[in-house]
Amino acid sequence: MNTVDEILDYAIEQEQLAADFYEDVAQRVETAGMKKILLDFAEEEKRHKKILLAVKTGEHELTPEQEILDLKISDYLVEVKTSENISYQDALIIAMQRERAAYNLYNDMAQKVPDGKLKHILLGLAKEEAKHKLFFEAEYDERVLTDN
Amino acid sequence: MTQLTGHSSALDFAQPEPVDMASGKYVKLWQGPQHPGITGNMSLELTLDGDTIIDCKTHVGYLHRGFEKLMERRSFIQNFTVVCRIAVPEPTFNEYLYSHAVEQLSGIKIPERAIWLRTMNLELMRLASFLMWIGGMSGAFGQYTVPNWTTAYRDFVLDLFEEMTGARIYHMYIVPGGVRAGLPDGFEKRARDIMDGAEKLLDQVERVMFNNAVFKARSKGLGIITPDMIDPYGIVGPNARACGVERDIRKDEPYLAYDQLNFETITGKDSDAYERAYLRLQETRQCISLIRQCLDKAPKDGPFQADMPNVLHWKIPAGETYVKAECTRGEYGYYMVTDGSEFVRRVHVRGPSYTHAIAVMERLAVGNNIADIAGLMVSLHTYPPEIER
Amino acid sequence: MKDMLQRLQRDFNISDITERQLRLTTFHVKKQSAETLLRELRDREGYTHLNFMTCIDYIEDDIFTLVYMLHNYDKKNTLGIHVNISRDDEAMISIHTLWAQAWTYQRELREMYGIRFPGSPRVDEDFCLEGWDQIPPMRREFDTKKFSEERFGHRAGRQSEQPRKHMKVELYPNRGGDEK
Amino acid sequence: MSLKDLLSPFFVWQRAFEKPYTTLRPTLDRPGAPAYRGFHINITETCVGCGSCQTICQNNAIDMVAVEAYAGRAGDSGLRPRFDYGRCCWCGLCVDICTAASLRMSNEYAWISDDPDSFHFTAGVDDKPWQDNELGYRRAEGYHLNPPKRIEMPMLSAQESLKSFAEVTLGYNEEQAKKEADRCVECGICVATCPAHMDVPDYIHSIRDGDYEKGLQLMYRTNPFPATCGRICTRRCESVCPVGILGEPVAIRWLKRFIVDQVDKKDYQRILEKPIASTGFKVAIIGAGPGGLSAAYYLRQQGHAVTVYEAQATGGGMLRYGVPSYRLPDAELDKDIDHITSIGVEIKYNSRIGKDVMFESLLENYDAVFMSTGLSVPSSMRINGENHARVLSGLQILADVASDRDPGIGKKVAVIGGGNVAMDAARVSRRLGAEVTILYRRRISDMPADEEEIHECQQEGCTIVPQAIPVEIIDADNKQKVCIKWGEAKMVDDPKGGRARPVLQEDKMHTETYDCIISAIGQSSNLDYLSKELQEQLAFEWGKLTPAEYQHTSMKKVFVGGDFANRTADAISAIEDGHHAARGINRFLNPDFYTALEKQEN
Repeated sequence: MNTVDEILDYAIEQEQLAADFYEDVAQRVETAGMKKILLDFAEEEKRHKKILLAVKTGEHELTPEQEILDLKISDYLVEVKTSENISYQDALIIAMQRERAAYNLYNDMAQKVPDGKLKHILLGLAKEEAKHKLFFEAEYDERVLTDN
Repeated sequence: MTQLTGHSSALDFAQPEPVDMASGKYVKLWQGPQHPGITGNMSLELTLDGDTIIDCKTHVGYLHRGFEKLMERRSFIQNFTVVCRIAVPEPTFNEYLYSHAVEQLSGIKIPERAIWLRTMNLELMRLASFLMWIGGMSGAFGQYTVPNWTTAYRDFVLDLFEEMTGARIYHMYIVPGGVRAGLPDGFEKRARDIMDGAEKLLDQVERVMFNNAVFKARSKGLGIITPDMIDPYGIVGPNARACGVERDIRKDEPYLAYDQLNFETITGKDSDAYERAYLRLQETRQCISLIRQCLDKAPKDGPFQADMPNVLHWKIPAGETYVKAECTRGEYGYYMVTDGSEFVRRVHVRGPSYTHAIAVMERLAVGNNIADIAGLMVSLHTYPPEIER
Repeated sequence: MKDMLQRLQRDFNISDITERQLRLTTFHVKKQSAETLLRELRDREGYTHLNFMTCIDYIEDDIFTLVYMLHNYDKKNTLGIHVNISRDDEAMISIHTLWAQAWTYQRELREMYGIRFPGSPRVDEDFCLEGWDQIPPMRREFDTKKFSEERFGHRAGRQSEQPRKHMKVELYPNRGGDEK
Repeated sequence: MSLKDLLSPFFVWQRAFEKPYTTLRPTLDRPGAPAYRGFHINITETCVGCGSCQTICQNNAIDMVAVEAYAGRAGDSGLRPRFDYGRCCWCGLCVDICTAASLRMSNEYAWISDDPDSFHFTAGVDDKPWQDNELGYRRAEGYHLNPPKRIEMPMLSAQESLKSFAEVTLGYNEEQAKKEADRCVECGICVATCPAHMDVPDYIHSIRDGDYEKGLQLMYRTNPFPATCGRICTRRCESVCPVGILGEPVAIRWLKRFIVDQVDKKDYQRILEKPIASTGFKVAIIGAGPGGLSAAYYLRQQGHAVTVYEAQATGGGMLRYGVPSYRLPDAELDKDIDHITSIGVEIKYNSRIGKDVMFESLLENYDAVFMSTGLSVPSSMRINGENHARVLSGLQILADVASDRDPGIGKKVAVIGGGNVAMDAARVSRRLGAEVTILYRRRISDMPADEEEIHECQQEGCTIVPQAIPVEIIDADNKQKVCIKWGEAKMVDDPKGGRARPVLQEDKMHTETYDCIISAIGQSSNLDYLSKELQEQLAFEWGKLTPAEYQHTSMKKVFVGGDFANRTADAISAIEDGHHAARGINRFLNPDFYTALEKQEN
């Protein structure tokens, strides 16, 4: 993965894989409510994918300079395994941790490449993932950590 | 006071014999009910022999609004907006007495600042009322310059009321529990300026009205009230003081801050129309002094209202009281009976004109010239609305 | 003061002596003794000033309470003399011979409460209410609201909602306390 | 007659050339005084439509009329005053009594129109030129026609209250209650906000009248737990009380309690309404908490046979096991429950559905089923080491204490959470002699717990450490102890306008050792008694469900309510759910009524 396009293609594929993952889990969960939530998550990933496609065609700019708030909620939570009877809290933890992993990946990669267009894109992607993580963490903060 | 044993005879105040109208010797003339002078709507049924009055009957009822009845079905707070209408030129006395009666029966003690603001309000009212009365008295004797001066100057006092209370006539400032607000900024300066002007005006009035040969000639000896009439007729205020009876509730049974004010009861010698008028002129001057003292002594800050219950369902324990104050015309009183409910059981408003305008007027009118009847009536300072309520 | 009241109690059988306020005492006296008592107070005790005379309608007890307020200028003391008269036999002895203004009060009470004062001058003449054809209006049973509703119309276009009822209709029509 | 007297009148000419007093209108304008009582202004955004202006108006010049822009809000009736200037006397009492200080008067006093109807207007809604006047009559500072301060509730001192589990609040005496009841303006805005729509102004009125039996009857119209709610209700009514806009709201909860305190339990039967004749229908209720028992009470009143299944040994649910007795003594809860059973509600204790009795059999044997099993499973923090033996749940500690078991907390504890359960766990721990630290991830002002509880908690010596985020539980040297690692948080505003979010500062970490850590960060439902299929069929979503009107579910016979079926998760909402379900079940069981209604609707 050395070119900008390669990186973007990889990222787009990752978003698609994430969407596939949620749809797959959604097929297996037992309650209709949970299924709907997971499908919503899948939709969210497809939206991410669309943004990246737009970046590739030049219709959208990545913004690596943008400051994204890190609530650091997922950093300290116990990892959750996917199963048929996961709760909403579980689903959110999975989502947060996936976004966090993606963020870390792009960030690490960016550290290893020299300054330039490629680094710019990688950092931009990392910020994009940070935004996604914030989305889920904010949801977690709002819905799960009610008494806390 | 000496005992008035000489007047326990019924004959002295027996009704006159009916006049033989059929004889054709006499004429009936109605004065009023348009304002005869500036005394409010009231009419005098006069029987004349030539131009001499041989019989006078007072008719009232043109201003009856049934306030006492209205109060029986309004809450204690609502009534305070009603009572001021009982006496148009002097609404404040009604506000004060109503509030005072309610406070007595409900055991509310008003704060010091409210006491002073009330006192000042009442004295301003007295000043405004006297200014208007002077105009009326002068006008009743055919002099139309002084009324222009005094009634116009009264408007400057009403300006003060407007600033202090938010309204010119029906101030609704004295409310059960205290007053509705403190003094606005700069009020004291403006009030003092207006007092200075009023003092000057009264000197001018004295010069052109009281040192006036015509006024003197017509008012001296008109409608003399003798000391022995005072108690049987229940004559109060300047009408009584003008014949030397030293009675002033402000001094005798001081209320509000009157015990902390420096003033003397003013008395006259023979209570004729001139003497009564002159006494009122002096009392107007006294008023200015009292207002100045209030401005000096009234606390500038602190609460102006006592702790109140929720007035929307204010119940007052059963009780009975009679409160009175010295208004321009003498003893003004509120008799109030409560029965523990949200409504007052009975209010009786005692206005000095009740006797001045009926029993006294009917007696004094007899023997006078028709031309002097308006002057006589104004000299008794009557307000029909306080008769009828 | 105390002596006087004791004496009055003995001579006139006055009752319900109550010190209402500072300088205001009230008591009840029987209808028959009232006139003599008032004369006594005026001539012997210095209560020379009749502040006013009025009436309270205790319709629930079927009585009118007449109130004579007398003042003693020397002692600066006021007495409220209450006289109960039956609403069925609403007549009272006139005191027009005691005070020159008394007949005016009696004329007013005749008109406003329908109380008779035999012998009082001009007592049946209209006072305030020329042409009045209803019951005496100060009686408790006279309903001013009803009277005005019958006599006068309401302004068109006036209607009002109660906050509580309005909110129930708007926000929770099926809930809350069931209407019975 | 002296010469002087003849000459002095001519002095009048001296004034002939003086400036006249009069003002030339309309050339010169003469504004009213700054505090003049002129035409009315209403700041309609702050007005809550309580109607006090209408009540106080002695001229009947004010009507309350619906204004569309303000329709249907909590704490706002949607009505606004409309003035009839044919009647107004400009006394300004409406301004004086206005609970929101929204009503004022301008200093404008001239208004000329040839249309008499234009003098009938809604201030602030109908456009008038004086609406924005800065000057005019306002209620003066320090002038009140209704006491702004409430009567303080007598309470045990903090030292005294720590000594036992005795009730902390002592209750109003008659004089205090009457004084407090006097402050109510009887607008009834609270009735809309109360989840159970209790007749608040009416029962407060009964206190003023001294008729407590009537007060009790009024309360039972909408709430069979008055003794309980009079102590621990979340009292949303008070948050919308208009008296609270400028002063303190009427102490509705304490007044409710006062009424119950005045009536002896043995008189309940005589005072309160009895059930109507039996209908022959049978209803099963799962859970004897406030939701279940409320449904049971109102169903029984309608003549149905009611059986309540309860897993625990006593009734009350969270009221008994989640609310400590210093806030709600058992005897008071029993006063409520005993009346419910006294009218013929049968409660089967120690009967767990799914174990002792099957849900399916209820469906078969009863005409309708009401489920209200609440939120009984403590939420977990999901941080490392959470399963440590010395990490206890707040709910468990409260339940232990309620059942006279020693929860074994030790001498130094940390409580995690900011809700009422956290506060109660902390206060119970204090009473058990422990030193208590509360760790909460946000600010104290963000705590979902009742403000009073937070205050009392602090009074009783609990230390609240706000903005503290637990990140890990670590073993201590001693098995009887446990360590917690937590980090300080800084609060970051939500750009979208939501509540501020705590952000962990990883450079500010702390580790502290405690005898135990009490986790109280929320609860979720336990639906083990329902098969997955039934859960699916009832449309549960992560342990909660949103019922249709009348608390009906997608299953014909099944109605639900209580914490797992509403958002607010408090006792009063559960009580209303039960009452509303009872209405629904009653309709459902009376098909005639049902079809008649449907016909009407179609």
